[in-house]
Parts: sequence; C-alpha cells; structure tokens
Amino acid sequence: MRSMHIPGEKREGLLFGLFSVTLALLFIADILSGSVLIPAGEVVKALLSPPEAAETVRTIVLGFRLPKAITALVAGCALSVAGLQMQTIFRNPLAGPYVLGISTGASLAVALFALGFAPVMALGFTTTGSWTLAVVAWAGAFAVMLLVLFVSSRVNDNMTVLILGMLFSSAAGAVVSILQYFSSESMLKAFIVWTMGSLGSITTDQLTVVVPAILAGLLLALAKMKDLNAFLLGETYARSLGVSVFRSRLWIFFSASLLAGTVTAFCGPIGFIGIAVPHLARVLFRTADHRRLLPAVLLLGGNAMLLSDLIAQLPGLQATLPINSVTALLGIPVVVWMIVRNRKFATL
Amino acid sequence: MRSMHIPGEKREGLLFGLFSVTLALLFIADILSGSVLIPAGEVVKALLSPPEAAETVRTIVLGFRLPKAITALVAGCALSVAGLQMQTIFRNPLAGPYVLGISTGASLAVALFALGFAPVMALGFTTTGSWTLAVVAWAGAFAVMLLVLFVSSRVNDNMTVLILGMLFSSAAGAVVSILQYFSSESMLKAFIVWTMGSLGSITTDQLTVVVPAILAGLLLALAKMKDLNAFLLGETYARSLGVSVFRSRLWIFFSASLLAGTVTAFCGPIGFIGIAVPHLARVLFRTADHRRLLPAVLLLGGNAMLLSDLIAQLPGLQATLPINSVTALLGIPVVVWMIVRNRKFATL
Amino acid sequence: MIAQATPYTLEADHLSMGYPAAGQDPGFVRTGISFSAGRGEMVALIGPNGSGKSTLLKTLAGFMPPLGGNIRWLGKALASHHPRELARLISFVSTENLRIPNMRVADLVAYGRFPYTGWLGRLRDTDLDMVRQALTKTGLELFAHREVITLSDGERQRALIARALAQNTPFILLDEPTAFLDVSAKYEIFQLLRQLASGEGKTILLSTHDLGIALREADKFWMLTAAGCFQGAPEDAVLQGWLNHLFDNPHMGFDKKGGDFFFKTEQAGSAHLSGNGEGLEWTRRALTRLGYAVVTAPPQEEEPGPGSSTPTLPPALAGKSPQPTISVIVAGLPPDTLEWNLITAHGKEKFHSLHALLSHLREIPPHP
Amino acid sequence: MIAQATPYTLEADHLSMGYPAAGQDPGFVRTGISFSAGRGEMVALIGPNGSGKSTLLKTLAGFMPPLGGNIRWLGKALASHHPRELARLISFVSTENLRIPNMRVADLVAYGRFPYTGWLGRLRDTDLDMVRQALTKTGLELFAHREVITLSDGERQRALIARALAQNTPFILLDEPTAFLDVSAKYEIFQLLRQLASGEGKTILLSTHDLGIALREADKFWMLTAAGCFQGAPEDAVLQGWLNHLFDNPHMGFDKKGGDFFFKTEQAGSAHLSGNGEGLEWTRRALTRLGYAVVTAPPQEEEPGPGSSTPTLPPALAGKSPQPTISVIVAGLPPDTLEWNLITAHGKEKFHSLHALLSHLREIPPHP
Amino acid sequence: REELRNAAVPSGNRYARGFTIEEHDGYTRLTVTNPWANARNVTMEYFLVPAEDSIPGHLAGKTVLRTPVGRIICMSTSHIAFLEALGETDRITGVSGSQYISSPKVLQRLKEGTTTDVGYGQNLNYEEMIRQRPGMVMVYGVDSEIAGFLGKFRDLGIPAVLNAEYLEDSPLGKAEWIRFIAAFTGSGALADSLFRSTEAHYLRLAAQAGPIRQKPGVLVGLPYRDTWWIPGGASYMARLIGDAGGHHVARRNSSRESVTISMEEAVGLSARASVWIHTGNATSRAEIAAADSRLSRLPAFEKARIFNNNKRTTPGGGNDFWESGTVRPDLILEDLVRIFHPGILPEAEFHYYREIR
Ligand SMILES: Nc1ncnc2c1ncn2[C@@H]1O[C@H](COP(=O)(O)OP(=O)(O)OP(=O)(O)O)[C@@H](O)[C@H]1O
Ligand SMILES: Nc1ncnc2c1ncn2[C@@H]1O[C@H](COP(=O)(O)OP(=O)(O)OP(=O)(O)O)[C@@H](O)[C@H]1O
Ligand SMILES: [Mg+2]
Ligand SMILES: [Mg+2]
Repeated sequence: MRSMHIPGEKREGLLFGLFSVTLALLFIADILSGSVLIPAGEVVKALLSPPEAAETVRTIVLGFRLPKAITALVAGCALSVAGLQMQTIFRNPLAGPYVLGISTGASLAVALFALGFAPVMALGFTTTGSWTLAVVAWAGAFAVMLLVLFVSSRVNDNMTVLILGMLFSSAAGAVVSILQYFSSESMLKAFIVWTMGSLGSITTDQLTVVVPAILAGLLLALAKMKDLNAFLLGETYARSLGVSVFRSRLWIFFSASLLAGTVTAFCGPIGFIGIAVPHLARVLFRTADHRRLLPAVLLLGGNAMLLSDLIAQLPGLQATLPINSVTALLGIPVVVWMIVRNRKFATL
Repeated sequence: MRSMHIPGEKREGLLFGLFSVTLALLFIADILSGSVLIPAGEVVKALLSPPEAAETVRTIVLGFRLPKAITALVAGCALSVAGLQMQTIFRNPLAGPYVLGISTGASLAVALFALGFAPVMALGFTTTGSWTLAVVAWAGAFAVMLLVLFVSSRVNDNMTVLILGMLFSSAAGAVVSILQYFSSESMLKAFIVWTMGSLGSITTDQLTVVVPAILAGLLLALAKMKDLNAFLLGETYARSLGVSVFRSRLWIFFSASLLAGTVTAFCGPIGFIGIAVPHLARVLFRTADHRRLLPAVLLLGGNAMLLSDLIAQLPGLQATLPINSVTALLGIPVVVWMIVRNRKFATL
Repeated sequence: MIAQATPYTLEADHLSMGYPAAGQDPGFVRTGISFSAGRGEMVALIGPNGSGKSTLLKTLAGFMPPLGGNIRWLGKALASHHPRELARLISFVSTENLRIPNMRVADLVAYGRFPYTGWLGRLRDTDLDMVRQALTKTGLELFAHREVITLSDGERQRALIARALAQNTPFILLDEPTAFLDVSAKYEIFQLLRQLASGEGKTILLSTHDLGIALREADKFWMLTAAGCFQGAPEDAVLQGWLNHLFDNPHMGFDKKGGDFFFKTEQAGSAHLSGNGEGLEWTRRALTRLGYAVVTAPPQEEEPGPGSSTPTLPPALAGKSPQPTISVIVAGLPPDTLEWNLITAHGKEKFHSLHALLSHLREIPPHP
Repeated sequence: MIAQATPYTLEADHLSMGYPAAGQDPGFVRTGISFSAGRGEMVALIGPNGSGKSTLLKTLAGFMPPLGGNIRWLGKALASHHPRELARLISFVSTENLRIPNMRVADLVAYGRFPYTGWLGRLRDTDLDMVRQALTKTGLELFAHREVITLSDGERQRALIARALAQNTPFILLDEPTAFLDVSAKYEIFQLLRQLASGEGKTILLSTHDLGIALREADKFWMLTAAGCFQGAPEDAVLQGWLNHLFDNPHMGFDKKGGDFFFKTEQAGSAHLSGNGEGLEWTRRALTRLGYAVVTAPPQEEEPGPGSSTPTLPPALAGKSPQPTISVIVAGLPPDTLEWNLITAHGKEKFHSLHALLSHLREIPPHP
Repeated sequence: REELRNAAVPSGNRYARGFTIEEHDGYTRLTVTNPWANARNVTMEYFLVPAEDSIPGHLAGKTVLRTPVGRIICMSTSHIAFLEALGETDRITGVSGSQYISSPKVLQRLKEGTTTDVGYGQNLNYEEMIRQRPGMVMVYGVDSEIAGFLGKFRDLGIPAVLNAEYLEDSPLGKAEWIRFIAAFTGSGALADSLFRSTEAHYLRLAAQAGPIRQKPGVLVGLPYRDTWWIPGGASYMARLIGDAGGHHVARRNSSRESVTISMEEAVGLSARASVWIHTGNATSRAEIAAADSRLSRLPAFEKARIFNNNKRTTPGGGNDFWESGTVRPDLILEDLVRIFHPGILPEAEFHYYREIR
C-alpha cells in the first residue's frame, strides 16, 4: 500500500532485490560449474557461438548444464508455489505439494509401468524411454488429480479432502510397496533412484513441454493468488468477498497438481522444498499476503533448487548426489536457524 | 456418566463389545490360519499340550504363529495409540505415530548400520546377533526422541515442534537416500524390504522385550489419557485444569516414541494404521473423550493389524505380502466408506 | 393518509432456516419468517440466545441454504445474484475469531476492497482512501500496522467492522458487532452505522443484545422471540409489549415508563438512609445491592459530638422492625468528598468510602 | 471506628504485565498496578478496550508471566502454588472460541471436575452432581447432549461458564463472560455469580463492558483507565468521577444523577409533540433519533373531523423556527392501541405504528 | 598366473577368501568369514557330520549338519547354479524369487511343485519353510540384518548356512565356492574337478588375451537418470575386463564396488571407449536412445560397438549371467575376449552376451 507505509516494507524490498540477484548469480554459477571442469570462457563460447566450442564442451554445456539449470529453476518455483497453495488451502503446516497424492500417483504409475508391466513386455526400467516414463508419471499424477477433483466436488469439506488425499497416497504407496517387493534388485534400484529425484535427466526436447506446463501452472497460481488470500479468512469470509469458494478451490488444486505433477513426472518426487520454502518465506517476509508470499516463494524456491543443484555436483564430487537429499540437508539448517532466531513458527 | 444418560452410550457399548469379540476371534483365526494348512485340532493340541503335537506343527504354531499373532496384536495397539496421541497433541489430522521422526530415526540407524556405514563391531554375533538390528533401530528411534524432547523442552510451541519433527524426518530421510544411492542393488532391496515391515520375523525371546516395552508405553499412555483430554481444549485451559502442560507433553512424547519406536525396531516402519485408526475411531465412536477413544483405538488397532496379518498370508497365497501394503489396502476402503457415510471427518 | 412505504431492498419471505441433521430431523431453527428492510434503514435483529439471529444472518447472506421461502436482495432472488455481485452488495461481519498470524490490521481492512480490485488485488488510490477512512471511522488509525492476532478482543472486533466498512456495500450485515466493545466504542459504532444508514442510504442489519443502545439508535427492530416474530420501530416493539417476550425470567421485566429493565431483588434487611447530595442515591443503590430494604429520610442532625451519647436508631425503624437495622448518614465534606456515618446496634462508625462501609457491613449479617 | 478490612485473598502488588516483543520493546501493557480482592467479593474489572483487562486476568491466573511485581493468592505467591493446587483454587473462562467436534456440552462441563478426578478421570456421584448443578444453574439442562460446535454464541458462552462453575473453586476469573448473552441471561449470570460470592464466599473477578449490570451487581470495581487505576465500590467509582475516564468521547458522558450514560446528539429539525400515555415518551425518543428537537406540549383537541380544516402548526413553533417543523399528536385508542397524527406544512396524516410514521418522516428531510 | 591369486587366500583355497574347509576326525569344519559387506571379524562355523556317523561329543552346542543334506532351500540363484553344476538340483525344495531363476531343472521342479518359492526378506514364508523340514537353508547376508533372520531360523530349528560367494571380487574366487557347497552334498571330488577345469579354461583365455597391447577402451553400464554406476577398478567386472584384455575406461578408482560418475563425466570417458557393455536391459540401440536421447550423442554411441549381457534372461527379470555365470566365469571371459579381440578365438556363439545394433 503506497501511502499507508508499512514498517517492514523497505526490508521486504531489500529481500526481494537480494534474492533476485542471488537467483541470477546461482543460475550462472550452475551453468559454469559441474563435475567436469570447463573454463568459464569455454562455457560462454559454447553458449554464445556453439560452433566454435569443442564438441565435448558443447555437449556438456548445451546438452546437460543448460537444461539442468533451467529445470532446477522452474522445478524449484513450481514445487514451492504448489506447497504454498496447499498449506494455505488446508491451513495445515504439514501440507506440501504432494499432499493430494500427486507424487504417489506418479510413483504408482511409474512403478506399475516399470516394475510391473515392463518385465512382461520384456522391457527394462533402465531402458524405458524417458518420454514414456514421463508420460506415464504424468498420467498417474493426473489420474490422482482427477480423483481428488472429483472427490472435492462431492465433499465440500477441506478436512475430508485432506484426509482422503492422504489415504489415496497411502493406498498408492501400498501398491508400490507390493510391486517393489516382487521386483528385481536392479529394477528396484532404478525405481528408488527415480524417487530420489534428478534434475539432469531432462532433455532439451522435454524442456519444451515442461517449461510451458509449469508456466501455465504458475500463471494459474498467479491468477488465483488473490483467492488464496481470501481462503486465509476462512470459507465464510471468502464467500462474502465474492470468491466462488468451490470453483476457486478446484482451480487451485488443478494448478498445484499441474505444477507438482509435471515436476514429478520429469524429475521424480522432489520433496523437501515444497514444504520448507513456504515456511521460510513466511518467516523471512513476515506477511500473510499471498501477493507478496507468492513472488517470495517463487524466488526462494528457484534459489533453493539452483543452490542445491550446484552443491549436488560440486567439482570435487565425482558423482552427483540425489537432489532430494541435497535440498533437505541444505535446507534444514536454514529452517532450523530461522526457528531458533524467531522462536516461533507462524501458525497457519 | 452414569445417570446423565448420553444418547450414543448404548451404541458405544455395543461397539466395544463387538470389537472385543472380533479381536478375540481374529486372534484365534490368526493362529489357526497360515500358509500351511493345519487342522484346528492339531493347532489346539500344539498350544495346550505341545509334546503330543507333531514337531512341525509345534514349531509352526508355537515358534511362528503365536509370536506373530501376539506381535500383530501389540503392534496394532501400539501404533494406533501413538497415532492418537500425536493427532491430539498437535491437533493435526495428518499427524501419526511417526510425525516426530521416530521411524525415520530408526530407518536412518538401520540404514547407517545395514547399508554399511557402521561396521559391525566384534559383537558376539551368534548370541546377540538377532538383536543387533532391533537394538540399532531402537537406538535410532530413541536418539530422535531425545532430540525431540530436547527441542520441545526449549521451544514451548507445538507448531514449532511439529515442523521441527518434520524437518528431522526429512533430514534423516535425506541421509537414508544418500546411503541408498551409494549402496549396492541387493543391499538396497534388503533395506527397502525392511521398510515394508513384517510381523513374523520376531523371535520368541524378542517378544519378551517387545511386549513389556509396549505395555509400558501403553500404561504411560493410559496414565496420560486424561491429560490428552485437557490438551483438546488448548494449552490455556489445560493449564487452568491443573495439567503441567510442559511435563505432560514430554511424557506423551515419550510414550508415543516408546510405542512407535519399539514397533519400528522389531517390525519395521508400519505406517498406515497409526494415522487411519484414530480417524476411524472418531468416526465410529463420535466422541472426543480420550477415555473412550483410547480403548476404542486400542481395540480397533489390534483388530486391524490382526486382520491384515490374516489376509497377508491367506492359505491361498504362497508368499506373504508386506504387512504395510495389506494394512493400507485393507484400511482404505473402510475409511472411505466411513467418510461417504458420514460425509465429514471430524476436524481435529 | 397514504403511509408511503419505503421500497424494500431486502425481503425475507416465509423463510425457513436451520441445520438439517444427517437423517430424520428437519433441523428447523425457525420457519415462515417474513421480514423486510428498506434503503437507509438501520435494523436491529433482537432475540434471546439461540433464537436464530446468527442463523438468519447467515441464511440471508447466502452462507447456508434456506430450508424454505424466498430471500430477495434488491428485488432479485438471492440465488440469482452472482457471487461477485453479492460481494459488492453485502458485507458481513461474523462472530468468528480470526487468528491469522502475520496479518496486519491494514491488510485485514484492505480485504474489504477485495471485490473491487483486479486479479492482482492492487489497491488504487480510491481503495486506499476507503481503507484509511474505515480505519479512521473505527478509531484504528494507530493500529494499522499492528498484527491482528495481538489485538484485544474489542480492538479486533473494531478491525472486523472496519473491514466491512471498507467493502462499502449498500447492505451491511453484522452479527453482534458490539459484543466486546466498551461503552464508548459501542455508542460510536452505532452512531457510525446510523450515519451510514441515514446519510448514505445503506441498509444496516445487525444483531445485538444491547437493547439500550438498539432502542435508542435502531430504525427498526426485527425480533425473534418465543412468542413469534415482530418487525417494526423499536418503540412499537416497546409499546406492543414485545420486549417482555425476550425473557421468561420472573425476576425481570421491561419497564415501559422508564425505558429500562428492572430486576426484582429479595430484601434481606432494612436500612435507614439519610443525608444529602448525589451520594445519597448511590449509597441507596449500594445498600440495595447488599440486600437492605432502604428507607430514605431527611438528614439527621449533622455530626453529633463524638462519643457523646449511645447511638440510637431512628424511632421510625426501631419500632417497626424486629431485625437489626442500620442507619447510614451521608455527609458531603468540602472539597467534594463524602463521609458515611453508620449507626448500628453495635455502635457508630465513620467511613470515607462506600467500599469501606460496604466491607464493614458485609461482616454484619443482615439476619443474625 | 476501625474500618475492619476483609482479609484479601487475592492481591496484585505493583504488578507489571504485557507482551515483551522479540528485542528492544519491553511491551508493557500496564505497570505498577495494585489491586486486591477478598473472600465473598464479586469484583468487576472495568476498562476501555485495550486497557489490559484480559492481560491482567491471564497474568493473575498464571497463563503469562508478570513482567514485575507480585501476585498472591491466599497470601502465597502465585509461582509457589503447584499447578494442580491452582486448578482447585482458580477457574478461568476466557474469550476463546472452543471448536472441538464430537464434544458434548455435558462433556465440556465435566472438564470442570478434571482437577478432582483420578487418573482415569472417572466422575463420582459428587462430580456428576456438580456437573448437573452447573448445567442447571446456567440453564443448559436441555443442552447437555448437544455438541458444543452446534451451539449458538450465547449458549456456548453459558456452557463455558458452566464448566468453570463445575470446577467449584474459591476463585473464578471470567473474561467478558456475558459478551454474547441476552439481557435475561446476563442478569441471571450476574445474579448467579453474586450468589456464589455472597452465599458461598467465593471471590469472583470478571471483566465486562456491561456497566449497567456491573454497577448494580458488583461489590467492587477494579478499573483500568487512561487516567490510572481505581479500586473500590462501584458507587465510589461513580462518585469520584472515574466512570468519565472510560471514554475520551466528547459526545458522551456519565450522568451521576440518573446513573446512566448520556449521548449528545445533534438536532436537525424540530418537532412539536403532544398526546398522552406512555406512547408520548416513546414517540419522543423515536423523533429524537430521527434528529428532531422535540418540544412536548399538552394534548391538542382530539381527533378533529377528518379533512375539516387546513392543518396549522402550533403557534409556539410556527413563529420561532424558520425551518419546516412538524407536529405529532399521539392518541390512545381503545383497546390498547395507539394512533399518531402528523401535521406538517404538507398536510395532515394518520399512522397506526411508529414505524409507519418514521418511514414517512424519513422521506421529508428535516432541512429542505 | 600368480597375480590372479590373492595373497589373503586361506590355505586349501586357490582363490576364494571367504571360506575354509578343514577335515577332522569324524567331521568337517567349515568356516565363513565376514559373510556380509562391511562385516568385521565375524566368523561362522559349520560342522558337517555324515548322516550315518554319530556326532562327536565336543560338538555339542555348535551348528552341526548331517551330510549329505537332504532338502535344501536356496535363497540366491547363484546357490542354485552351484547345485545344478553338481547335479544336485533334486535336493532343492525351496527357492527365493522363482521369477529370477534360469535353471531349467529348477524351473521344472517349481512347475511340478517339488520346489516352492518361500518368499524374500522380512516376508519369508516361515511356515512353508518349517513344513519342508529342510536340512539346510542356504542364505546370504546382504548386511547385518541377516543376523535377525538367523535368530528366527534358530528359533524355529531351521539350520541356516551363510554363503558369502557374492562378496568375492575375483571371478575364480566366486566359482571356487562350489567346493563349499559340495561339502554339504558330499560331492567334494566332483566339485574339485569341475573347478579345476573352469580354472584351467579361464587361465588359458587370460593368457591369450592378456599380452595383447592394443586394448580396447571399455565403457560399462547405463545411467540411472543422470548418474552412471560404473564398476570400481578392483571389482569383479573390472577384473573380467582386465583379464579379457580390455581397458576399463573408469578404472582409475580402486573400489571393489560400483562407483557413480555424473553424465558430464561420462561424456568425456565415453570418448575413449570403443566397446560399450552392459547396457541395462536394452536389446537395441534405439532403446538406448529412447532411454535418454542424450545417450545417442555420446561418442560411444556413435563409434563404439555395444554388447549386452542379457542373452539369457528370464521373463521375471533374472539373468543367467549372475546365475550360472557365477559358476562358469571362464565362459564369461570367453565372451569378453571375443568381444574385445575379435578373431583370436574361433567363431562361436556368445554364451551370455549379445551384440546391440
Ligand atoms: N451448526 C449447527 N448445527 C445445529 N444446530 C445449530 C448449529 N448452530 C446453531 N444451532 C442451533 O440453532 C439455534 C439458533 O442458533 P443461532 O446461532 O442462530 O442463535 P443466535 O440467535 O445467534 O444466538 P446467540 O444470541 O446466542 O448468538 C440454536 O438453538 C443453536 O443451538
Ligand atoms: N499477544 C499480544 N501481543 C502484543 N500485544 C497484545 C497482545 N494481546 C493484546 N495486546 C495488546 O495489549 C493491550 C491490552 O490487551 P487486552 O486484551 O488485555 O485488552 P482488554 O482490556 O482485554 O481489551 P478488550 O476490552 O478489547 O478485551 C492492547 O493494546 C492489545 O493490543
Ligand atoms: Mg448468534
Ligand atoms: Mg479482553
């Protein structure tokens, strides 16, 4: 609010500026660094005038690093936004992008396909086409989403939708367990590695699908950002402010499913960021206004994922660490520090 | 309340009676049935006058079925009670026995130990060997519990304890992921199968530890049952009713950790029951009074686990299914039916 | 002689409402209510606890479905209004207690502009003005940047009212908006709402238990009582005896003449009171509260020489009542303080505050 | 002459309280308050919104740490009471809104017996009696088996009070216990609490904005005002002018003589009122609300022949005021109904309810 | 070829480090040391007494098995392979994970019902195992969790024997475990002769391929997502590649287990490879390209010949490479020599490999 000057506004502006700068820096750093040491000049050359660069460098920079950095950026944003949406809709601090069962839906589909049917078709998980896998995961996520949308169109009660989402997750998890139990060791490993998430396995042509899908989800989130604010006041007030609670909730579910489902389909179920980043944003920005929280969460999510990716494959490390673990191990000290400093989390 | 006759009281009594009977029946059925068909007479003979029974029958009944049935019973009770405690303390329907990070603590310890990062010290393998894994898991669960107790003794705010518990879980999960990532395929499979839980691998001498530990946890839960009621009203009212909120909460955490930790240590992290059974009990018994909910949850938990075990190894099936999967697949239709009938979950 | 009626902008027509339970129970709270309100009217919804005021407000606003009958806003059925349209027509204040961390009062009030802002929720200058005005009107200027969860009950209630004001709708429904307000704030809010009604032609519908202010400020009463429903001017309600339907309490009544409630208390002893000035009346009230039947008499001789004679009870009382009776003499002392002289069977004592006197009297049981 | 004081069972001694913020701000709400209450006293805690009433109650009950000073219950420091002991000493009713599904009113009230029951929480016969009595006293017998979340605001508030009654402690602290109660329930609760104080020797401390009832029923006022703190008999507060410190509102004041608040309204037009009976007074109030300066006169000739002569304004008014002035004549019609005759510059009209009259008058602006 | 032998090999063994066989008066003492990964100073003892003899008194309280063992439950497909090589498949009454088994004889028994699947891990079908009253359950310890099972087996009176063959790094060391297993079935002499011939064939091939200067660069494996698990420089596969005269491109690490490298690194490494083996389950180049389109841009994809070891796989995902290949490393080596150095061996069908085109 312009003339009603709010005390924390300057601080807020500073934070937004700071995180925008770090986002840009991290993106650049993520492209410059990797497990193979390439001089910065070479990288720039590969980016700006590809034909001049050495072939290996070109392959590494354009084929691996650039798509990976872009994936990290959009996945970080997508998961954090979906997490924020779910925490607000359900007013539950334990909620995250997967609370509706999106990721278990994808997992189940992948598991059914890779662990269950694939052997029958004499196909192995490791060699299953990356598109096939992504499409299967997407289908799983969307099947769950449709189920959730159906249920929430029948049961006009958030608590029930939340618990049902959890139950669907459990059920899907149970089936996944049975499939795992009967699958061979190498397939299991492939599946488990899939569940650990990865940013680097996305190809450039997949990006042309992932980025638009996530952008669509984010735009939808943006369009319903104002409604999230209304949901904070509870359903009665939301309604009295002209929000079609029912339809708005469906749209938000759809947006979150699109975001989380796409990321899960192509990068696996990356978990920690979606729950932690919204909490972090609330602690840092000290606001309940989604018109500020949403951009904050976008920025922080992108930052967090890029930083995690950077760390996951420091030049020193020979192997990339699972992105899921890096986000958690990196994020937890930050969150704990926040708590210790503030002594208290914002109750949702 | 005796003379203040409550409308649902008769129904409640009926339910208690019904579930007590089914508990007894299921326990008997669980001993009578298994993947090897043994005539009931033989089973009874093995139970009542072991020397007369055929050796194989004796071994199956006394060495396997009886301990398994007992384990199912106590594990079902323990997990459901721990889940109820956590849902009430945190007033969160998503909370369950493992919300404090108990099972991830155990998993981490097992992973660290089993996936090879803690060398087996020259433990007298042949004598204590069968205990090692359980002891390690227990140690892990208790380490997390101590951490949680420490944190909650510093941060007098449930929301923060809840989120911190979730973060600890994430952190431990991240480490487990990294360990899995670097472990061989066969190790991974062994670990994943451990996470699916099992009731049958417990030995008779382990039972002599598990049963007392769980009984202790249940007694503690019973002793603090009244305080759970007070927590329902919120901290201020709990205090004004003479509850030492702080100490009482610690005791309840301790009880839940003991229950969930013991089950996890000896049977693996069995997940679904602890979240679903308390919800089911609330829907069925329509009460917020823990003096009724706790026995209800005990009964339902025991019933659910025994039934799951019964189904997990129906005589038809050659292989026993993972108990985790059976509980989930069995429980979900029940819970969904409850919701559809009642249209609404009790908000916690 | 044509009593030209205000064209009604809000009509409830044979409305039935309630909370239908799972199966058999229709769950009616009220059936067949017909009420109406017009432009510029401030309507007070009056009824005992549980009579259905909140239910009526929620039903009118469309937060719960009516179980029968019709609701028309501006002559158009409730259901045929688009939600967004309704938000620009009606603002609502419930008795719900909002506990949202990190939300500042200004943010909460700005929610009132929600139906008017674009998808980004950007506040234009006019919106900011509205918010600022609402804050000023409710006396919350200095609270604008305070977090809502740190407000006192009354402050929060004012913030919620401010939110509704900022919504600037032709209809404002408020459920017990003054429950937690202090006397002055209550009065101010009523004045403010009156001004909105008569000055800006808004229709205000509020439920309240504050009959005193409602009688003084409301244009119309809607009453839900055990004896039925009433609508009309507050004074009509009084004159037609509807206020007595608010209580089934035999110790209580509404005094039409005095315009106030009266309570019948049981007398436990008797006191003779004399003295002068305004102190006399208040001492009477205090003694009445303690359970004395008070008889007021002209002042006795002032300040008899200390310890001169054994105190005597006024003859009028000494004879009539067998109970121990007291006599209190109130005396004004310059400058502007009072003194109380108590004469009982035990002797005579002097007090400098009513509290001291009463504390003392409480030690002497009226009935020995 | 020794004003023997009640031995104080609750003392706050130079108490400071507040909500210290993260860093710099000491966050005091009040500093150095000293208050005391004795056995059998019913104390009303009075103060404007945000003056610290709730904070004081929470601090006294030990729910938030005092920032300075001492609190003594029964002469013993608050901190040295064991929590269980405190629960048998003090019961508390907050303004919090409890929303626990599946909890019945009887269950909620039975919570009051919590400090007395064993680890199983089994209610013995005496406990059940207490619960039943509490339900009866608050008029909730028929609600015993209703779920708390389905109660109306006032019913829930009564249930919360019943819970505190069932706790049967020598001290009862209540934060605005009558905010949502209807007039009759308010009175009954106050009476009930008074009875507990005087009859059973309990000490009751309650915050309220209901000055009318508090003045009538409280034994003592604790006041937190902008001008400082006061404790003493309610009448002392009146006589010493403390009630005026409750508002910084120039339009408002407390009339010591009448024992009520007064509001100064601006006059917008003038009206001449005549007639007889109780209708006269209420018509005056209604016209006043509409903004007329009302002059009352003896009844004019009753019922002039319909349409006989052009209506004339009473000479007294016609001359004095240049504004359009009205004249209203109230007439009692058998059996027990009233009729209003309005005479304006536009003519003469007859109304059968005040509401009709007022609706009509609202069409005629007082200032053209 | 002494460098193929390991200095730490116990006396009596030629390659295997994990077991010892000592003949005593009236019994045979078998030991298994450190029978799971990361085990330290753990030794299991088994005392074998022929069924017709009486048990010497001083063995009371020890794990005594009567030989030849009648019914055997095998928890690993490699155990089956050893028994099959010894011609003792009739003793197998229980297996774990029937869908991974390649042995036609055991598959036949499963079909007949003379052998049953007893499950896996925590969900072993203990009842079925008790019912079979096996003379022994041959188990392997992936990790110390096996200790828990051993306790339950003891509880149920099922004799369990730990087999640690899979922990051997040397191909011949694995194969030598046939002698350990033969001790239970009383076919020691047959085991010795089988092993000798395998060893001789292996050493002959290694001698042929070893001295060749022109060693092809060998890339092993396929990435899981964006990480490549590559056998460590001292691992079983690395030894086979070395013995077959190949150059393991990622062998600079000296790990016995798999190590991970990133895709970026794989781009560089693969440039040096002219042979690419073990490409998951792929049966064609198109499948590899479909798994990750970027794999098709690897230099190895364009230039190298690709071979996969999935010629003999089961529908359930088992691979005979890990079953009978354990017993016959010489046949694996033969395949590899043919792949790395076409022409030096006479033309013949591959045993376990197939070329990916
Ligand atoms: N959710 C509900 N389910 C069932 N009955 C309800 C529900 N809410 C309220 N009631 C009942 O409906 C009746 C009317 O309630 P309502 O809240 O409208 O009363 P009210 O006039 O607002 O009372 P108060 O003055 O106490 O606020 C009451 O008897 C109440 O118990
Ligand atoms: N949690 C809190 N943190 C900071 N300040 C608070 C908090 N709660 C209340 N306050 C402030 O402390 C002051 C006293 O609040 P309190 O609730 O005691 O007032 P009150 O007298 O009960 O008012 P009301 O009549 O409105 O209930 C107010 O100015 C309020 O804004
Ligand atoms: Mg109400
Ligand atoms: Mg207050």
